[in-house]
Amino acid sequence: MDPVATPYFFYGLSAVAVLSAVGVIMRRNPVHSAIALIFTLLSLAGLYLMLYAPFVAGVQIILYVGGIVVLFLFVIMLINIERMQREYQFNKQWLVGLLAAAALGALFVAVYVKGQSIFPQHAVRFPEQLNTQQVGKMLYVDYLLPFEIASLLLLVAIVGAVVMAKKRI
Amino acid sequence: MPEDKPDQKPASPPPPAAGEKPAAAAAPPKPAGEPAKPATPAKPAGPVPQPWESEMVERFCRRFGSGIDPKTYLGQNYIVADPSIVYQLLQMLRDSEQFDYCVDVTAVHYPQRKDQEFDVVWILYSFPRNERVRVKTMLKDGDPAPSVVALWGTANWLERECYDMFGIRFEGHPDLRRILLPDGWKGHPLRKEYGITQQDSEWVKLNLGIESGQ
Amino acid sequence: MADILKSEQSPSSVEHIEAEKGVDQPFLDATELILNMGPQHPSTHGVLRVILKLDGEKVLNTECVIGYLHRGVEKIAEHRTYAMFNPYVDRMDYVAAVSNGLGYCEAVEKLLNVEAPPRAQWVRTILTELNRIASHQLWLGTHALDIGAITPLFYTFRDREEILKIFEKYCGARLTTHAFRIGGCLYETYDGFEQDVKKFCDFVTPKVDEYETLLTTNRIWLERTKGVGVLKAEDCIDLGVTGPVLRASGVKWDLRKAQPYAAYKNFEFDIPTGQNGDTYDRYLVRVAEMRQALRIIRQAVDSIPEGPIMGKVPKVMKPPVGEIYHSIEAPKGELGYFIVSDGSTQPYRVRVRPPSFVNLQALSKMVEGALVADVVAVIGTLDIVLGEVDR
Amino acid sequence: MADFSNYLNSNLTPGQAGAHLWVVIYILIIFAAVSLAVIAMNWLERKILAHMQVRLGPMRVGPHGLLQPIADALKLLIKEDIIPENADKLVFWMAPLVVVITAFTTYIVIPFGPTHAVTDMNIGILFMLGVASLGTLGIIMAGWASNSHYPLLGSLRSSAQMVSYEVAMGMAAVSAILMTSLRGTGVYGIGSPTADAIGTLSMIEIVRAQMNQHVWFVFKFFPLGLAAFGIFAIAMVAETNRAPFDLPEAESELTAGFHTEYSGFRWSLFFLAEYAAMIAVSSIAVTLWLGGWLRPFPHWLSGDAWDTAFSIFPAFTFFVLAGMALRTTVRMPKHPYFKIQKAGLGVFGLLLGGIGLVLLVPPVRDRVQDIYWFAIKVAAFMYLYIWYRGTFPRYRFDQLMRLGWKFMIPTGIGVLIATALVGVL
Amino acid sequence: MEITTLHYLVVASALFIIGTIGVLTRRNVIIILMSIELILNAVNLNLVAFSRLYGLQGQVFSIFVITDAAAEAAVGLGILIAFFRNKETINADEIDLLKF
Repeated sequence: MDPVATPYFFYGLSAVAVLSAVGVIMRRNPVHSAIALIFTLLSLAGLYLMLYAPFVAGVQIILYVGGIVVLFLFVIMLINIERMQREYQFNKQWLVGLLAAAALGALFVAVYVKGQSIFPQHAVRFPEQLNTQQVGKMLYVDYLLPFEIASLLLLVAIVGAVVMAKKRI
Repeated sequence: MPEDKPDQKPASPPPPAAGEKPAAAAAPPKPAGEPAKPATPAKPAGPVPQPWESEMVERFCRRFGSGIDPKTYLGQNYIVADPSIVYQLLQMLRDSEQFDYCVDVTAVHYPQRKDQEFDVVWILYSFPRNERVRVKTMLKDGDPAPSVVALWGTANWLERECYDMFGIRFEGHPDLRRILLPDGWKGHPLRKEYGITQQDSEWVKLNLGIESGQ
Repeated sequence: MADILKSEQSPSSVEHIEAEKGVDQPFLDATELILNMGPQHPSTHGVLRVILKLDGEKVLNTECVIGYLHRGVEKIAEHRTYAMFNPYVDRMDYVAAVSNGLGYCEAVEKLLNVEAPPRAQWVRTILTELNRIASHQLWLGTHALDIGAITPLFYTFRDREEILKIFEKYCGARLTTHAFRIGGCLYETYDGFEQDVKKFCDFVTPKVDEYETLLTTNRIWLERTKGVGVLKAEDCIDLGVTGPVLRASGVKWDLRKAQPYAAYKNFEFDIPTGQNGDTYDRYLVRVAEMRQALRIIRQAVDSIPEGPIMGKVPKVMKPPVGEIYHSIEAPKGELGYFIVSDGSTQPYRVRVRPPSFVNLQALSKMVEGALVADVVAVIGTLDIVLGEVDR
Repeated sequence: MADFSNYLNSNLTPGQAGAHLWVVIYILIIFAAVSLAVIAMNWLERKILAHMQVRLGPMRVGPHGLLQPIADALKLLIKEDIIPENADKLVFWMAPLVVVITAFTTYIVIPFGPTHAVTDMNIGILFMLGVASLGTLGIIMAGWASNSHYPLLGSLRSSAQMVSYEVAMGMAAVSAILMTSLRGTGVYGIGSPTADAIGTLSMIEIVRAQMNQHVWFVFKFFPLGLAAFGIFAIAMVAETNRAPFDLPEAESELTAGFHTEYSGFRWSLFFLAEYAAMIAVSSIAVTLWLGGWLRPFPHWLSGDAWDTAFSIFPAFTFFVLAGMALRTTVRMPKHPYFKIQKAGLGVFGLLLGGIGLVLLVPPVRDRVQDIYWFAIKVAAFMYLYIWYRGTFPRYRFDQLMRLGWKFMIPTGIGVLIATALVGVL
Repeated sequence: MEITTLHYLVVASALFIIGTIGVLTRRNVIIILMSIELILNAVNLNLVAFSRLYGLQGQVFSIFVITDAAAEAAVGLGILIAFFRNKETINADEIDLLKF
C-alpha cells in the first residue's frame, strides 16, 4: 500500500528531527538535550519507515532510543549536573567551530551544485514485505565477517566500559 | 530448628552467688528474689540496705580500699563507688569479673544533697554468672562522669540519653549530643527543678512556629 | 546534618564558584547521595528517621534520629502515685502492653515487699505469653510487608484479633490493656476464660504453620533474609542487644529461664536459638517462640490454682526508701524498671530500660555495606516500637 | 462508504487493506477496550488480592464494589494536581504522557484475531519490544524531573532493570521467531529448514505459523519452547515493574519510587500505563507461545460441530457471569438500604446476559470468538500477575540483577542455540 | 510533490552540520557525545536513503553503524564516569591531561 500523505509526513518528521537536533546542542540541561535527542531519533525512525526500511527503524527504536539514550540518561543522573548548568556552556573556540561547520555546509552545497547531474531525481521502490528477511540474509551471508567484527567490537566495548566505570576491580 | 533442642537449661545455671537468689521452686506463691525479708506488708520502717559480702567484693576492697561501699538491698547488690575510681571499678568488673553486658546507664537527681546532686547508676549483668550488680557514684552538678563506651558499646546511646535528660557530661564519649530532644533545646527535663509542663518555648516558637507545644 | 544539606544551595555565578573553590568543597563524592528515610516513611514503623549516606544503592553510613514520639514518661512517673503510673507504661511498647504492665507491677511489688497470689501469677503468665504471640504476629506481618510480601500481614492480623478478643473480654481493652495491678490482678477471670484460651491455642497452632508455609522456604524470602543484617554474638553482647535478636545469634539466654519471674519456673519450655544471627534466623527464632509461648499457655491454663487474685497491698502505697531494678523478658528483649523510692506515695525516679531503644543502636552496625532494601529489612527484623524507643 | 463496507469482506487488517476509516475505528475500539480492561483489572485485582488475604476488598461503592474503579477515577480526576516547586516542569509534565503513549502504541500490532489488528507490520514483534522499552524513558524522566531522592533512586533502578531484562526477553522471543521458519507439524516437526524456509517477525504470521505447525510454540521441541516461554514470562513481569520485581516503586523502600511526587490525574496516567503495559506484554506472550487467537485443539477437534461448540463459549461465559450477578442479586439482604444496589446489580446481570445473547448470533459469534480466546489467555496472565503479587516478597536490587544477567540471559541464549540446533537437525 | 532521495540528503546534511557544531562548540562531554550520535544518525539516514536506489547494503551498513554507536556510547560514558569521579568535572576543555 502507499503511505498516506507522504510529503506532509516527510516535512513534519524532518522538521521535528532538525529542530530537536538544534535543541540537543542548545539546551543548558543535559537531560533536556537527551529528551530532544529522543525526538530526533524517533522522527528518524519514522523517516526510515517511509524509506521502506522497517527493520532499521525497529533497530533504531529498540537500540538507540531504548538502549543508548537510556544509557545517557542513566549517566546524567549519576553525575551532579547542577554545577555544570551554571557554568559557561560553550568553549572558547565556539566561533571557530561555527565557522568550520559553516564551511562544511558550504562544501555540501558546492558538491550539490557541481555534481547535480549525478544526484538521483527519482525514487525506486523496493518490496517492503520481505525487507527483514533480506536484510537478515545479507547480514548473515554476505556480511558475515563484518558482523562478527561488530560483535567483537561490542565485546571490547563491554569490557572497556566495565573497566572504566568500576571503582575497584 | 532451634526449638527442637531438648536442652531446657539457661546458658549458665544460676550459681548460688550472694546475689539475688531465685526463690525456691517449691514455693511458687513466693515472688522471686527476696529472701532477705519475710513477705509481710510493708512496715513503715522497711528493710534497710545490708553490707554485701562475697569473694568478689573482697577482691574489690583489696584493690580500692575505702573508695567503695558494697551493699545489698532486697536481694539486689550494689556498690557505691567514689567518682575517681568508678571507671577502674567498672573496667575491673568487665575484664576480670565477667560482667560482659551493660544493661543500663542512668542517673537520679537529688537537688537537696549538697555537692552530690547526682547519682549515676550503671546496671551490669554477667551472662556466665547470671548475676546482676549496680554500680553507683555520686557526682557534683557539673562534674563529668567517666564514659564507658569503650567498655560496652551499649553505653553510647544510654549515656547520650542521660546527658540529654540530666545534663551530665560523660568524659570520653565519642559523640555526646542530645538524643531524644532536639539539638537546640535548652534545659534537661529529668532534673527535679524542671517543671512537668515546662518547655523551651523559645525553641518551640522558632522551629515550630506555634506559641506553645502544650 | 543541617549544614550539609545547606551547602547544596550555592550561588549561581561561575566567578563565585571559582572564588569559593576552597570553601565550596563538594560534600559528597561524585556518586554519593544522602537519603532521608523517615520520619514519615512506610517502613520505619512509626516515626524513626534514618539518614542514609549512599553510594548508589549501597549504604555507607547511617544515623538514627529519634525522639519524635518522646512523651517524657519517666518525668510523668515522678508526678503520679505508684498506682496512677501503671496505665502509662502500656503506652510505651503499645504492641506488648501486657508485658510492660507485668514488669512495672512486679518491680513495685518487689519494692513494697509484697507478692501477688499464685492465681494472679498464673493469669499474668497466660496473658503475657498471649501478648508475646500477638507482638510476634504483628512483627511478622509488618516485617514481611517491608520485604514485599503483603499477604502474611493479613493472616497475622486475623489471628492476632483472637488474642485481642480475649484481652477485651478479660479487661475491656484491646491494646493498652492495663490488665494487672500492683499486688495481683484486679479482675477475676471471666467464665470460660480457660476454654477461650485453649480454643485459641488450638486455633493458632495450624496458623503458625501457615505463616511458615508462606515464607520459610520461599526462595525470595530466603534470598532477602539470609545473610542480611548479621550480628555476631559478641557484638550482640557488646551492644546490649537482647531478646530474639540475641538468641538468633546463638546466645541461649532468656530471662524467663535465667531469673524466673511470675510463674515461669513451673512450666517447661525451650529457648529457641539460631546460629548465624541473620534476619532469617531471627525470623525462625520468633516463629519458634510463638510455638513455645503456646506450650507455656497450654501448661498454664491446665494448672491455674484456685485462690484470691489480688494480694494484700496497702491502700496508700508508700514503699520504704530504697531502689530496685527488676526486669522481665518482653517480646522485644529485656525490659527493666529501675525505681527509686523516697518513702512517699510517688516514685522518686522511674527509669525504664527499653529493649527497642538499645536494640535500635545495633542498626548502623547491621546495615554497614548493605543495600537500601536491607535497611528496611533490618529495621523490621529488630522489631522496634517507636513508642518504647522514645518513651 | 464503499470503502467502509468493502473492508469487512476483505480478509485483511485495516492497515493492510488501506481502509483508513477502519483504522481509526479500530484504534478507537482498542483504546476504549483497553481502558475498560484496565478499569476491570483494577477492580479484579483488588477483589482477588483481597480474597487471597482473607478480606473482602471494596464493598461499598456499588454492589460488591463494582463501581469502585469509577469512583476512584473520579476522585483522581478532581484531585489537586501538585507539581513540586523545584521540579523540572516540562519533563515532569511530559513523563506520564510518554509512558501512556508508549503503552498504548504497542496495541497497533497486537492481533486479537486474523483480521482484528490495526495493522500487520513486517517487524511486528520488533516494533512491540522496541516501543515497550520506551516506557522506561517515561519512568526515568518522571524520576529525574521530580527532583527528589526517592524518585531518582526508583528511576535508576527502573532503567537498569528494564535494560537488563529486555535482553532476556529478546532472546526468548527470538527462539519463538526461529520456530516460525519451520514447516513440519507437531511437537518435534522440523520440516524443511532449507534456503526457502523463511521466518517472520509479523505478529499475525507468527500465529499462522503455529496454526500451520499444529502446535503452540510453548509445546514445540518440548522443553525448549517451555523454557523460552518461562524466561519470557519472568522477564515480562520485570519489564512491567510488577511484584516481585516492583523495585522501582517499592513502596516499603522508596515510598512510591518514581511516581512519589505525582498525584491526581498524572498519577492515574502512570497507573493506566502500567496496566496497559501488562496487558500488552501478556499479549506478546500469548501471540508468541500460546497460539494467539487460536481456539484449543483446532486440528484435533476439527469439524463443523466442534467449531460451533467452541464458538458458543463466549456467550456461555457471559451467561455464567450474568448468572453469578443475578444470584448475588437474589441473595442480597432484604432491606431498603440495598434497594438501589439490588436494582443496579440486577440490571448489570441482565446486561451481561444480553451481551451473551448477542454473542450467540452467528455472524457476531464467528467474528468475536477469536477475540474471546485471545482475551481468555491474556486474562490468565493477568491472574498470574495478581497471584505473584499476593505471594512473593520483593527481590533486592543486586539479586534482581544477578537473576537477570547470570540466569535469564545465559539460559535464554542456551535455549536459542538449542532451538536453532534442533531446528536444523 | 514527490519526495526524492535528495530531500533526505538535505535533512541528513542538516543533522550532520548541527552535530558538528555541537561537537566543536560545547563544553559538556555528554552533549558532545550526543552530538556525535547526531552525526552518526545523519550518516545512517544517508545510507538508508541510498539503499532505496542501490540495494539493501545501505541498510545493513546502517545497522553496523548503530552497533558502533552503541559501543562508542558505552565506552565514552564509561570514561566519562571514571573521569568525573576523579576530577569532579565533565568539561571538555578541562580534560587536558593524558594521565591523572
